[in-house]
Amino acid sequence: MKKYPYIPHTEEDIKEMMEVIGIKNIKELYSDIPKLFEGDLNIPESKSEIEVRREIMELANRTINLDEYAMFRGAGIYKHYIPSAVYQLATKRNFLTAYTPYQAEVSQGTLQALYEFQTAICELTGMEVANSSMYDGGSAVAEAILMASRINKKYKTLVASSLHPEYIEVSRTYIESQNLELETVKYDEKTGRIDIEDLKSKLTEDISSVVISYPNFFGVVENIKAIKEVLPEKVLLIVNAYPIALGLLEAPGKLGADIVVGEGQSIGNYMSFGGPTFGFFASKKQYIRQMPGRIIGETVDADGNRGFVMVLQTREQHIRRAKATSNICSNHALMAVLSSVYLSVVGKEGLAEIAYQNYQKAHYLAKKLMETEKFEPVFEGPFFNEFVLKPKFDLDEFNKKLYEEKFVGPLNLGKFYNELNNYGLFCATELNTKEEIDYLISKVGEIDEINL
Amino acid sequence: MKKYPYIPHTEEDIKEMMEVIGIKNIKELYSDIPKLFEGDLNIPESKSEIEVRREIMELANRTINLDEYAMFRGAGIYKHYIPSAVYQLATKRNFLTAYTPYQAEVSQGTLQALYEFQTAICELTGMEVANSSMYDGGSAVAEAILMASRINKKYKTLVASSLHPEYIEVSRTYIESQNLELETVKYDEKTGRIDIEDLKSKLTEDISSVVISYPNFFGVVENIKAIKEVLPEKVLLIVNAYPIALGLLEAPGKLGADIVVGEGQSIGNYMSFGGPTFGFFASKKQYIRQMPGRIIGETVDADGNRGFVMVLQTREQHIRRAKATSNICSNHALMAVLSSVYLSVVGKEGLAEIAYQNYQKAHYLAKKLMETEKFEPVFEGPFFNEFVLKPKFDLDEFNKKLYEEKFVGPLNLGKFYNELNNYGLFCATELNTKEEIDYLISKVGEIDEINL
Amino acid sequence: MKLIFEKSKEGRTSFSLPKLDVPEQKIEMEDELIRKEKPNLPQVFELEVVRHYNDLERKNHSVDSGFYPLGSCTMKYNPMINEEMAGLFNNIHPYIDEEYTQGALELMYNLQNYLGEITGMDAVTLQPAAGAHGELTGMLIVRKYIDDNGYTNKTKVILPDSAHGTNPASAKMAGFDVIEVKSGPDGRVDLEEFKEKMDDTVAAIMLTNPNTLGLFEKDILEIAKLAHEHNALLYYDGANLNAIMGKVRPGDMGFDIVHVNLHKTFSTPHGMGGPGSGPVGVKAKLKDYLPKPVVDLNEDGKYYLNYDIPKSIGRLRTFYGNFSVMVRAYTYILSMGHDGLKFASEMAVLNANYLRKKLEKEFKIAYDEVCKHEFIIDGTFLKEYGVKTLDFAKRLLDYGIHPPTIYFPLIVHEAMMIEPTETESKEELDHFVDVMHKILEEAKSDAEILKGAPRNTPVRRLDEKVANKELKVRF
Amino acid sequence: MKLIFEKSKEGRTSFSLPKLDVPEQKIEMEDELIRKEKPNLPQVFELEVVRHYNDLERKNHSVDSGFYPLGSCTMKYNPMINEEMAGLFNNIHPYIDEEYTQGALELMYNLQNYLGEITGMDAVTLQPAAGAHGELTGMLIVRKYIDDNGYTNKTKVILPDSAHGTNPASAKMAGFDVIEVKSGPDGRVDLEEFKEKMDDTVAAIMLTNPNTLGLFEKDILEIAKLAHEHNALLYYDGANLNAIMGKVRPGDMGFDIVHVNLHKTFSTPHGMGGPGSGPVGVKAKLKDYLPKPVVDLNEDGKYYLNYDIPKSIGRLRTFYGNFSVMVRAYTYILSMGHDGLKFASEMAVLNANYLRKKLEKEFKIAYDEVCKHEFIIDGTFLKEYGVKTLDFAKRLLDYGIHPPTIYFPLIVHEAMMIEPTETESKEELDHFVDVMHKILEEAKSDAEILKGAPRNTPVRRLDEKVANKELKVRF
Repeated sequence: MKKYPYIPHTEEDIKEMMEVIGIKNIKELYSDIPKLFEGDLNIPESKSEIEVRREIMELANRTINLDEYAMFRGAGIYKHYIPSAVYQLATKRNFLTAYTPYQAEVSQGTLQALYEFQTAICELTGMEVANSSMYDGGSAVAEAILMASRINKKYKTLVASSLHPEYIEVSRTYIESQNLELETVKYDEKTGRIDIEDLKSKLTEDISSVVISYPNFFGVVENIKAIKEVLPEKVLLIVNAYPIALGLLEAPGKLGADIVVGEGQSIGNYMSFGGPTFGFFASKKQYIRQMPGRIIGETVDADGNRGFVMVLQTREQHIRRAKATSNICSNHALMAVLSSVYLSVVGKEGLAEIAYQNYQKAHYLAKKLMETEKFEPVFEGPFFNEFVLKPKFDLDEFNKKLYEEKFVGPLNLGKFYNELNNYGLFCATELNTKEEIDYLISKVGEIDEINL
Repeated sequence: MKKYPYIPHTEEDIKEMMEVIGIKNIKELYSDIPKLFEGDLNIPESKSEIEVRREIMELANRTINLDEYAMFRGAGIYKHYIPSAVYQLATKRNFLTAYTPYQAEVSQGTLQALYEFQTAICELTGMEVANSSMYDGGSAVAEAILMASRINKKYKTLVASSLHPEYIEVSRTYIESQNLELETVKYDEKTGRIDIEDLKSKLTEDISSVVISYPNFFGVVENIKAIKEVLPEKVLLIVNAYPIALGLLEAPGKLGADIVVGEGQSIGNYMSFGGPTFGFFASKKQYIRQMPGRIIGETVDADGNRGFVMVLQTREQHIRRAKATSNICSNHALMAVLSSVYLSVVGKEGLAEIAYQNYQKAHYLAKKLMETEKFEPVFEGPFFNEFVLKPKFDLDEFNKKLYEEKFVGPLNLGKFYNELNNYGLFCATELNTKEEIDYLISKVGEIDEINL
Repeated sequence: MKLIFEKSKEGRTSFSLPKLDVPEQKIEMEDELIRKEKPNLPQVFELEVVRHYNDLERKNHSVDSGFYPLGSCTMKYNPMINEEMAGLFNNIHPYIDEEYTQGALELMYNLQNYLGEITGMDAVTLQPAAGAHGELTGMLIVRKYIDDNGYTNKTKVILPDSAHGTNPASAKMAGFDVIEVKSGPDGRVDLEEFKEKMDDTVAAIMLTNPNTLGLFEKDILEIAKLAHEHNALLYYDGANLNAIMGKVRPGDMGFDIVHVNLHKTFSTPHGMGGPGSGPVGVKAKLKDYLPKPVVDLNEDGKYYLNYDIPKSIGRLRTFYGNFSVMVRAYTYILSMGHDGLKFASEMAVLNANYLRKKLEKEFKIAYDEVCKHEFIIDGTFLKEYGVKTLDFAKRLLDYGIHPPTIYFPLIVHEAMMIEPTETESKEELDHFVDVMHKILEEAKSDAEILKGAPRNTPVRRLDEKVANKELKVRF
Repeated sequence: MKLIFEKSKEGRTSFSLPKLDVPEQKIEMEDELIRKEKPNLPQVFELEVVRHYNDLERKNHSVDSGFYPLGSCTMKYNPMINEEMAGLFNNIHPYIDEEYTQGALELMYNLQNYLGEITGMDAVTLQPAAGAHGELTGMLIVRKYIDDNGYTNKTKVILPDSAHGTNPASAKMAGFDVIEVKSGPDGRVDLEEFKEKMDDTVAAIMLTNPNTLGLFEKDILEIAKLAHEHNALLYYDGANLNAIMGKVRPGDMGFDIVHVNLHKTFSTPHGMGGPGSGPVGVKAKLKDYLPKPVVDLNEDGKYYLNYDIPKSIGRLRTFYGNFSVMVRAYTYILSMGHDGLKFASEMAVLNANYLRKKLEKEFKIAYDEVCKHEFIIDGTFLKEYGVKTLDFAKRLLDYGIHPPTIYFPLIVHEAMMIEPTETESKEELDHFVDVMHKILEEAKSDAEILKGAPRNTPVRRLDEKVANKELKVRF
């Protein structure tokens, strides 16, 4: 009998177990199944760990490892530093191989870690309550829009067109089948911020929520307060925030946001080709019963000692079924705990310093790029660590050359905006050294005039 | 005040603590120390983790990573496969950051793991008792020689010159200052085994022990039984064994060995530039009180439950001081546990299969190399996974070219034996694929006749 | 145990950055947008963080720490090599030119194909982040399909009363009305009632097969036939796929859409609740509705992200799904091979039936017949000893065993849903049986032992009422 | 808990190999050399191994799990980054051409220099595998030095009665007679007795400074002078180096040879007892006696292993020492810098003195004066309550605290040797003080609480007599 490292059954075991069951062979366990499939699945035979490793190493060798690259591209996923302790602690096996804390008494590790995560998210966003994670930033925005509609029973959302284009796509997918509507609001071509006039003109009676990004996809910092001021009282303001930026930018909660969501990758998750990361989700306490996802709360045990459990489970699908606030079941708890460890390691001062350095590096980069006179400025609005410039040369060609130097250049915004084709969305983080930036500038300097 | 991630003291803490102590500044704690050193150590200032990582990654990038190389070199350190579970389990932080199990009640993890290690070593070697590790194979051999002298009160040891030359050096260093003597015994130029006639001729009254290697440095399997037969009763036979080979070769204990030691790297330790690895040390039970190093034994707790403690501590330096069996204090427990996990993962059948494949791969390699007609055979004795051939070309030149192909060729024995300069010590393990071997053969085939 | 926030002390840190190496500029933006008070994150030194999570980890039950027979969750062993392989792909940005991500894309492409093969489906998307997300994807495909075909009257989704809660929730999220069909006395969909409810207004039927009782829906071919006669689509909830790999394929049974839980069947760790990954496979006719992008292979042998899916439902999440979960699942599939996957299913079913037989004398098994990968104990009989299933479950904790899923499926009162998976040994199962019997004896002799349980856990029984009343959800 | 051998079952495995891809040959050797019975290693499946070590790990106290004030062992925090950096260098064979190991060699070269700078020594070998191994190295250097200089009558090594047990054992192993000097009433070497014993037959004096009582040997310059007048060498046991980095250097005090414990002062993890690493530094006059090889830099800027050390004592171990331990220590030194190392020593000493002051009212401190990194409680006063230091120590276990080193140094009866290290916070120290006082109260009110301790540990007090009598050292 062939042996498998992950399956303990010996021939003897199988024999004894079949005897107990009263069968003569394993096929009898499947006698009620129609004979629809015969033979073997068209998948290679089992392999030893040595072979599997070789095969996957070969794939890894044909895949970029950005650890070794100077990275000037963000656009929703960022190369930030992850302290060594973060992964080593959060991926301890008794976190990794535990499931949803259905049995709270033997899941206090998970529950306390997530409770701490919720607390950190509240601190970052300036909100009163947070859940214990969503899949990603995009689905968090979509669920926020649905939540807003549940709260004010209105069916239309206005989304800034400077929200990450993939988030808009996801939101559209989520809400359209529920007969809700989504309309985009223009960006101001001068500032790169939301076009307030366009927003005002679209603020009809049926508007449930307005979604903006902070900073927005162009890196420009929206003025949440100014936006909030033009909204009718019942319209909920949903802010999609970049958590690293919240080390420098005022908490959205202090500026009038009703729901704050965002992509959590930047705080302690690897880029991982875009997943898994996690979405965070925070709101005012009054809306907690309309929140999607798992929420952890404090309680006491039979001896009066503090402990943690899942709360408001009656919102969730396993109790409420079709009437649940969301269908979400598995969330991204591990990623949330990674970020909770990250936020504990970098701490209060560290996050502020990281944000400050991001700001400074990006602004140095922008200044130096403009000095080359090979770019035109695009937006005037203040930016955090990303910004858009219009090169006087072919951006894709330039980026191609950069790869060879182990540099990743800016994203060509033509990927998402027709009118911004050959515009570059640059990013710098605390990991970009002055040396790297200056080298990039020198490469720009080398661009042949003919290319212009 | 500058902050350090590894030091918790805040300014406030320091102030409060100084008050309790009754001092005004930290210097007072050093007032009894002569002013011999002023200023700063000539070491760079503290660095952030980001900078440290960059600096060390740069060093790593200038260092070979043999994971990506086809390896045909062994000579004491071997590239064997280490299953993924081994490192992940043995380096769990509560193993890694624990110390010597002085307080047995909170060290049962360590103690049971090492007890299991001792058991596995006894199984491998066919001996009755084993300690919980030495530094490496070389020092284990040296300590075995000292132990033999303690047992039979004789002062001279005969060491096969086919023992790893560095082990001979280490042994010489250890024993000479104790006024013990070491003499080498020739190898038989025909078989590569120990020269039995030379051995016999040197077996004078004052001989305490004879040390052989199994297989020996040339890869040749010594006939322990035949050697034992020529030894006078009181002379102890010390066998240095290659543990992977013990999956195929008869246990030295069954063939007459009195003490069996060896280098443990091959069973679950990385090569790590040669260290840390560990030495294993096993003997007949009657000699246990003369053993060096820590030994773990079974006992019961106050409730009668099984537990483990260190035993025979009266042999050790912290009790016996100058009269201890050895000065060893820190050993290589972590490496021993790594190997214990390894031996549990590969298991009874796995180790036998690994040994069998090592044998087969090496014999295929040898056969193919000889077929190229660019080598002369050297030794006739049976070999396990290493063997010596005499190339008809410049070995060092050839090896240089192999590096460029991500191949590591055989060791030039001239490094250790003048008479064997330009002789190649080849090795193959379960990790060498037929494809790699055939490619190596093709490279041999390409060697220019001019080189011959 | 203190919260990390309670351990915080002004002036401590676990972190430092390189000194800023560029000239500083003044922060230029409206003053109101500049943060006045730093987020009050913990200020702790590194060893404190390390000890904090060391302590927390020790308070968790996990697959690594012991038996975890959580029905419907397939808590199987998560191989070590999977983690190591996933670690090779940490540093890839999603917007990198495809030339530099060929290995990653090939992995996804192969995984799409393997999952298609296992489920008998023609096309697969790896985008959904979890099982429920896959269900939503599937339901949106249903919606798009009926819209495209002008089936304007199709507003309903039928599902059995034994279905997972995510099924109705997902159908509802996609805008459908949910119609429940009762289970018959044999625990399967009541075919007569199904026929009554099946009409042209039905857009889809969601089933899991084997169902949540661990029983194979023997009328599946009939159900499929009826569905297709009414132009309804048949949706397969892959939660229970672990029972049937290489034995029978949803596609062959007539299912049109299927989601797979990589974190169940394909051994990726559950991570305290996630990340999962819920790839969705469809029959050829639905291929054009898949979310964008999917991974394709062009004529030059290059893998690429194909966004050219004109009828696509759009996007369910950003980027391409939970890639590093895919790496783990792919590693597992390579390790097991077609033979190992099949053997895994067989042994999962063997384990479940062995447990069922060993327990059936003393416990009431709901629908006691040959089951697949799981079965249900009907705990109502415990009432006579004055205890509930909850008490019984809590007592299991004292023996170091994670209880089965309790109070689900809803159609069995006081249910305990037991799924041992194939990675547990006979010895472990025997131990579980012993403990179950021991607790039953305790219930009979002194119910307080159960009602006061657990006692040997990091905390004792927790008060959910207090938690829900006070709603203290942050420090 | 069962042994892994007791969990073994014929037919199980956690491992498989690729199929043999070369033609098989018959095993050709004498039949008696071919194994007849396979070594009886465990036959277990992977999850069983995983759970086994998960369970074992939870039974260990460690730096990560709590306070570990083991005097003389410097159980400081082992930073996470150190492990990650060490992992970059796993796959290097020692016999690789130096061209391919320049990074590794440069690291060693730099580490040699940094350790030389910290200790005030001119040349350093990284070869010794542990502190005791370093001592042996040092003693062999002494031997070689006296032989070389024709000091044939030098047969003795002097050391204080407070010395670590390794000191006399190492001196003995190098063939010297060990002469103990009593400590004076102030806990330091009794200078008068030292003078009496110091003569031309003395080869070396071994000291640790601060000494094992945590006290600085104030007569060190005088001792050095006397030693050198008699052509004896002064050896520094680096166990207590953590007290004085950047404050004073052994080399400046007159020491000729010093060993350093990378696993103590330089934060590399203790690994349940090892690996350590015990580099040895020497003054210029002894450079030529270092073991072979050392790492050197040639004129072309290439690093190389220098075997050309004509007077070398030879080799103490194979290859080049515990390289991956060196990587960790090097990472630590870079992280801390000269400023951080100095601050670490200061805070280590501050912590020790703070604890001493907080405990001195209720406990008897041996030699109660400003100490360095550690201090000793004299536990004889516990006798009046009918308990011993051992009982006290075992009771600490119940509070989750690892006891100090007990019954060492030998010159203090019933000693408890407390070394908090700099990586513990004031809160942790305060907690320790509270627990110490609480246990003292327990001792006074009910000695049985201590004598019956520990109760909250994975096993209760273990019987060493039974263990030593039965000598069951394998399954």
